[in-house]
Amino acid sequence: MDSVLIPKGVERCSIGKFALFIAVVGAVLLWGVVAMLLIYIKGLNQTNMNNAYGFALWIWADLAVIALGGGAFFTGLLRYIIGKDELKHIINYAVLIGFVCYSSALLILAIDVGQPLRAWFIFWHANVHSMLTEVAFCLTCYFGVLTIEYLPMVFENRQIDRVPFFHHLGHNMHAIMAIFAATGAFLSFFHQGSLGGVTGVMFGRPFGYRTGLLIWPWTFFLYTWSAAAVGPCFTIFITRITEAVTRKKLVKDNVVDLLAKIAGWMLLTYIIAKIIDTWYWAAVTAPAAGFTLMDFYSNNPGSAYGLWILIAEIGLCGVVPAVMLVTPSIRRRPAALFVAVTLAVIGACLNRWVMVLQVQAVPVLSFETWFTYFPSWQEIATTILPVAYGIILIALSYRYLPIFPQEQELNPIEGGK
Amino acid sequence: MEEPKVNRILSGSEQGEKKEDGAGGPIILFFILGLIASLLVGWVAFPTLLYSQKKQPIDFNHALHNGLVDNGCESCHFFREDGSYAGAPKLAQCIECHEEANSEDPEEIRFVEEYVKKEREVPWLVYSRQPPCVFFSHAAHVKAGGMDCVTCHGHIGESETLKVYEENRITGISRDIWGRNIAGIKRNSWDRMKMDDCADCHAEARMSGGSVQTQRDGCLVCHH
Amino acid sequence: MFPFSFEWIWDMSHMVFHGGLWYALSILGMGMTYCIIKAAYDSVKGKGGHHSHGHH
Amino acid sequence: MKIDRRSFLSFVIGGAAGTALTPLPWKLTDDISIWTQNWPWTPVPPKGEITYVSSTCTLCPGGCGISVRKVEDRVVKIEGLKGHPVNDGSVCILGAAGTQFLYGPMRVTGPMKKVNGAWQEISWKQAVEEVAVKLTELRGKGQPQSLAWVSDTDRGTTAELCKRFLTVYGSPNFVRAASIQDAYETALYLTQGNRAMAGFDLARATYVLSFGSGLLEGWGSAPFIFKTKNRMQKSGGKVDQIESRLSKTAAKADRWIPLAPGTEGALALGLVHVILKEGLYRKEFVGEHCAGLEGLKKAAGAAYAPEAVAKTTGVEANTIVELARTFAGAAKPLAVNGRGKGQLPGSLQETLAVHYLNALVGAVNQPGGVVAVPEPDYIDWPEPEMDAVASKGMQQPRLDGAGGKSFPQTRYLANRLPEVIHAAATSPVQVLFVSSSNPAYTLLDTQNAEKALQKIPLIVSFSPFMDETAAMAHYILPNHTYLERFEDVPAAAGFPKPILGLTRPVVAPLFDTKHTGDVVLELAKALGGTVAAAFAWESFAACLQETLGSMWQTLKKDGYWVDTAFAPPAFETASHKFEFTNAEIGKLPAYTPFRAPGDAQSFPLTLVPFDSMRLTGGWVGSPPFLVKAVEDTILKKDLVLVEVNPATARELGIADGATALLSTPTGSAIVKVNLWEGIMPGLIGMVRGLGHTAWDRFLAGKGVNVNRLMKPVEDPGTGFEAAWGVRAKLTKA
Amino acid sequence: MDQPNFKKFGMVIDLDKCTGCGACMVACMAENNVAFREDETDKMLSISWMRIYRLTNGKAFPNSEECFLPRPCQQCEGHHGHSPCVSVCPATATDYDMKTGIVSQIPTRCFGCRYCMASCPYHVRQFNWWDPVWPEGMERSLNPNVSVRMRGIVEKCCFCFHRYQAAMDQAYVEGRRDLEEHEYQTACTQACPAGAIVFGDLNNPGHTVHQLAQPDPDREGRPRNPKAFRLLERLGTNPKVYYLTGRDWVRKAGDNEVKKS
Repeated sequence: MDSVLIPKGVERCSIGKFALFIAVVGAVLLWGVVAMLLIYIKGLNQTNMNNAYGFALWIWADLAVIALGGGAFFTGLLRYIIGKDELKHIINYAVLIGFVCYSSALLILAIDVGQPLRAWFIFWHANVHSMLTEVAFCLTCYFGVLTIEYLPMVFENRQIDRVPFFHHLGHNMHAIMAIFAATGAFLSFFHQGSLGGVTGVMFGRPFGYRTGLLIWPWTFFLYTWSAAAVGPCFTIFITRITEAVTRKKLVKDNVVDLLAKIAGWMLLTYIIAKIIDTWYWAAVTAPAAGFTLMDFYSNNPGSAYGLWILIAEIGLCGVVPAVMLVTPSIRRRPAALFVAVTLAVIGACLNRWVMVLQVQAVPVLSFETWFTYFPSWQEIATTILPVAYGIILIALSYRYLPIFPQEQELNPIEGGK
Repeated sequence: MEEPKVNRILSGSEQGEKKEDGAGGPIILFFILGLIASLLVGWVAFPTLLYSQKKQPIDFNHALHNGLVDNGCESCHFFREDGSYAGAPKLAQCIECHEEANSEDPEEIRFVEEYVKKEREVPWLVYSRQPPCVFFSHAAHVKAGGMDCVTCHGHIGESETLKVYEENRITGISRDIWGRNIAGIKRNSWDRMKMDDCADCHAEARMSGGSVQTQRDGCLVCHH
Repeated sequence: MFPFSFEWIWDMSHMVFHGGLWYALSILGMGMTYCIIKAAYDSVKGKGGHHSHGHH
Repeated sequence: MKIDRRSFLSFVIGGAAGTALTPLPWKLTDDISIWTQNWPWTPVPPKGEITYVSSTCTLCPGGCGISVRKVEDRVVKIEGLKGHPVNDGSVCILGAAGTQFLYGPMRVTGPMKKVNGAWQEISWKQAVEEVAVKLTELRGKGQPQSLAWVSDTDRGTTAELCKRFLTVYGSPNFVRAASIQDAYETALYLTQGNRAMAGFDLARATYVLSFGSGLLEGWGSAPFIFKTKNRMQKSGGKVDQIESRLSKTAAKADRWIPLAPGTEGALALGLVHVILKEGLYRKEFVGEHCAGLEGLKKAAGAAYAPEAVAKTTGVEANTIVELARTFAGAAKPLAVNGRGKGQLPGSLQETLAVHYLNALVGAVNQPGGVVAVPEPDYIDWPEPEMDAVASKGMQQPRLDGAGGKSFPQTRYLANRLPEVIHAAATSPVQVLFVSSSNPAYTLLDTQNAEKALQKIPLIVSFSPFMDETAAMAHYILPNHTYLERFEDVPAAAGFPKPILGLTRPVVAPLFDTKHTGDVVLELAKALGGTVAAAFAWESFAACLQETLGSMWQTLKKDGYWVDTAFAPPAFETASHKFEFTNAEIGKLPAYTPFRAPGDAQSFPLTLVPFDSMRLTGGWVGSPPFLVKAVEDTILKKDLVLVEVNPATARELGIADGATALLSTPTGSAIVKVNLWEGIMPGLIGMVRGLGHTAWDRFLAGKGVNVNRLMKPVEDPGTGFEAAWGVRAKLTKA
Repeated sequence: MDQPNFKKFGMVIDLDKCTGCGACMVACMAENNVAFREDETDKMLSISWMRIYRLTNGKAFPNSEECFLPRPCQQCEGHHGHSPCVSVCPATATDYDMKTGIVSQIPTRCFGCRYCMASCPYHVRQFNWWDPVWPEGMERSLNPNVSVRMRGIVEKCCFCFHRYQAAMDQAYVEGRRDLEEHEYQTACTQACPAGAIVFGDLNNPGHTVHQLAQPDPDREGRPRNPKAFRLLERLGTNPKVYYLTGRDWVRKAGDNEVKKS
């Protein structure tokens, strides 16, 4: 019955099956919405945050999700500015994933603030010295860009495309997409960076504080770089999952391979920079504040925060995937590729986790002890909420929009033009 | 309604093309209709709905009193010894002159009957009442700054009758803070009492700004 | 956000920040305006939706 | 033309475009944020004229001057009264929270009667009548002495009115709640012949030796003690604290000397021994002003040689010798005692031993020493005429045994009431009046005390607050709070000069409460006859004004009067000297340190209560601000934390923060364990002031009332409550 | 930016005098309308602008020692007024005033992002997790000179600035422009029964705080009095609360240092 909406020349599962799938994910979404309403009505006492943990699960989710969404701007940069033309076969999906990530980030932020109804003060009464202000502005603007990049796909829906105005609008937007992409890349550089700045500038928090260049701490650049490296990995990661779910090949190997190669080199360079940064911080920055490296990683409850984190983040989820991705023979093996991108993604998430949570767990006053925190179910539900929302949006887009230009060619069917 | 639509979709593009030719006019028309309607709502309906009208308990005549007292506004709106500002006078002050009604004025008689005799405070509605988060120091402005009342309060001192008090239904704050003009346009210094209006004056007065953030006066000067 | 908000200062950091911000915003704004106007123009000028099919 | 989707769409788009050009969205956004800044459910305190009223705080015997800030008719803040001789502008944590007693949910808002278990509001008229009927009945039966009155003070006009009422009614049973003052009063009377309170000239002392006194826990008048102690320490003075636990006082002392709890007296006598043996005492003073030194030499004989004392106290012999020398060698030494806040009198012999130390070094009625501050004498009303019933009743012995043959020197023994009541089949106390006192909470072995109180047919509470005793009373005739009433406050605990403070109504009474003084007058009127005749005043206020006479004006002006030209009274003993020994003292049994009750086999540890400034331990409960300020090392959720030495905990196999079962011979309770190196191994420290069952939801049901776990110990010579701890057991729960 | 007429209000707390009694906490709560709840035992959920830390020397009985450290807002100046919290607030809800040296916090501007809490190493900034509620009638004890904070925003100590303004107003009506040392004192200073807290203008050599701390203007106010120290001096937060003590272990506890092992 919804066949009129499905793109020409591709096959989709029955509406019944689709509806069932949406219903299941929708239930999870609903759970999140309930938690969200609870928080809006009763306030942030519904969380397990406290005065030692002003930032917690949500801020981590924001940082992580935006890093992973970095695929959109970086792929865009490669495709439109640097001119890696093959990437046009995956850019749509990269944009969609980015769109999902960024809208999720904004949603979570809207739940996180104590006074959502006057959250617009961050724009109106902006304090330009605050990294968070930079984040807010660039994030919102870049979300605008992603919308601009996503809309043409929507216009390509068979029915919408029939409306001349939308048809032409989509066409024209395609025409100058390079300009938008460039602006997007510019904005992304700053907000990805300023997210790194958020903890990097906290000179009252020796675990997070970093020296830097001008007003920007090193974490500023590390975050941008890591986002550019991990974003594409996440795009590949999701593409592969989508292919598994749809039991179809949607993107040609050479495209994925190119993206993986670039991501690999980005990751390699990033992890080298990260190692240098960590060393300098451990050897110079932290000691200046009166801390040794081990002060940050020892005698805490259940030694949850141990050196293992550093090893896992930089070694297992940094160096390893980097090497795997830059080595053609490994990268070309689908299983290995999947493992590599997965590790990279975990690495980024782990990095954002310590930069948000551990920063606050570490005692700074000599007479205080480690602070512990475990999220409440409301926090968890509201963090899963965007995931559910993302799955639904991707499912809908995949079903009704020509997201994968190569799909028809890779999956020919009778009666397909 | 459903059927033709589906037809149109199935019967391809020429349908859509026909539509194009004819429909251009009405579409513009509807656009303009929507435009006008919303303008009316926003500029006319909204302001009238936003504010509730409240009558003052007693129609006080400033002009009359101003003529009778010897110390201008400060005769009734005075500073206490500790430097705080008394604001609207308490019944005790009024009684000093109004133990009994001094005239035939029905308002005065009503005042004496309902408040003086019953020893009830008059629930004046203060037009210039700022939100509770604002701590405005009259001493700093009047005593130290040598400003006169008119600059912020206008010529209420010459008014013979009290205008209707308009209260914002959402915020519960007097309309005079935002100003009569819904667009927030002001001609006189007393037309509006929002923070920006304070800021303007402080900028003109070249107050050396202590605040590192704003390079104006620190926030605590008015809010704590 | 605008020069008439209380926090606005005409100093270096503000110039840089708002410079970058408004530069980006204006590009996006102008870009979209161009697309919309041109799209409206095209559709009124009757470049029927179906013609342009195929060639992209 | 027909309206299709597109026309509608363009209408909407036009509308959106138009709306953006109106103030609507922008003004709305602004107003909504302003709404969030002024949420109607967030209170906004009304502005108004600010005034200050100076008064006197009665929340503890400290007698501090307070300056109460008002905004119009609201009390918003209580601060210390600048220039007041006791606290000079500063205020203690409880005093600062005073407003909460005025507006708080613990208030009793009017006279109430308990009708089968439930409170019923009644009129004052009915309340007074019904109580009066009971009293008349009692007199009719010729047992006026079975009316008893428990109060926290026996000084000031209100207390005198109560006493006068009892006298003309015919009952000798006015009982003052116990405190270290009992021991000091008796000690001063026995050795110096003065009926006086003990004051301490801390400011001019150069060395203070404290036998477990919580100088920083609320012993005496906290602000006065805090300030003077710090001042003398900053000007080179020294303070040594002898205590089994690192109290805040010990932590801030120049030296902390741990000793076996309860053996303070032995150590004091040990020091006396050394001082006498080495002849370190001030010859001129002792020679001139003291008698009975020989007797003292006997009392502190070989049994108190350093080695022997070291065994009992656990303080090393050479430390004892050195302490004695330091004490005697100091320019102006001063020894004080009374554990913690001094809420229990303890053994008289202990206080005597410490007092001897002071006498030996001339620290008696001298600058920097203990000063006998005579009881106020401004209240002299004409002797009341008494009828036969009254005189007969007054000849009966006191129910608590104070002043009787077994305790000739004692004046009040509130602690003995439960045992006396339990002893008889029907309670000898038929009617109990309770004013500003909370025996149902403060008496040791609380459950036992409660049972005793339950045997009393009629309990009338005058408390302005719903305290434990009020909760189990039959009538509550609520007094005004100290911010709503007049009160004369003679003397401030530990202050070395006679001082009289005036408590005055800062605001008109909020509720239907009545001054206890006025209630007494009304009761008297209702009883008629000689009882009524004894009270000529038409109101308490009038009575107070008449009583204070010339002082009234001074008090109204300054809020207090202090005798600046005060000189301590001469010794009024037979020898007109300070008597180390005399007939009366000779009658007392010799000193022996008391053991903590309970058998050591089944109760291997010892529970010792300690005091904290952040919790009240007396009749006044802690207001919300104090409960909020309590450390998380003392209270976590609703569980009290007990202090245990890590070594002890290791033996018990109990970890830090673990919940455990604490049991003593009188009861048991679930507690949390707080491992702390500041407490002596083998001891369990528990704070006083928790475990309330009444008051308000901010205090009730939190922690354990340590008095409930304690067991009374009677000082044989005086009947004083001499318990300092109780045997206890701690097991994992 | 430092001008001669600029004040730098600061505090000196004598830790050898402080008895940890908590009078300062309650005086502050009463003065500044701090709300209270039934369970306040989780100190990381409890709002108290003044908090008293308990320090121990870690030695075993009977050599254990204890010290109490009252912690108001440290009013960090950082470098040129960029204290850890001020520079991070996205909505300019907090600022550093060079005229008084006080770090403000404006409840009605704050929208509760809690970035300032994350960046303050002293846990001075506390969040209103709940609506402030007073038992029936108790709201009558609220002080009209301090705004009651609503749910969802951060609050902290501002050195009782409203007392400064009250004093200034009085000065103005009396035709004065400046204050005597005693005219502006914080609630905690006034209450402290131990006389452990001293408050005044660090720029004014006549004020006790200046004489006690002896701030070194060339080294961002580092105390020249060897008995004085500031919390976490190494971080460069440049606080205006100084602590005095004669005890070494207490002074050491004030900052972290890399143990040379």
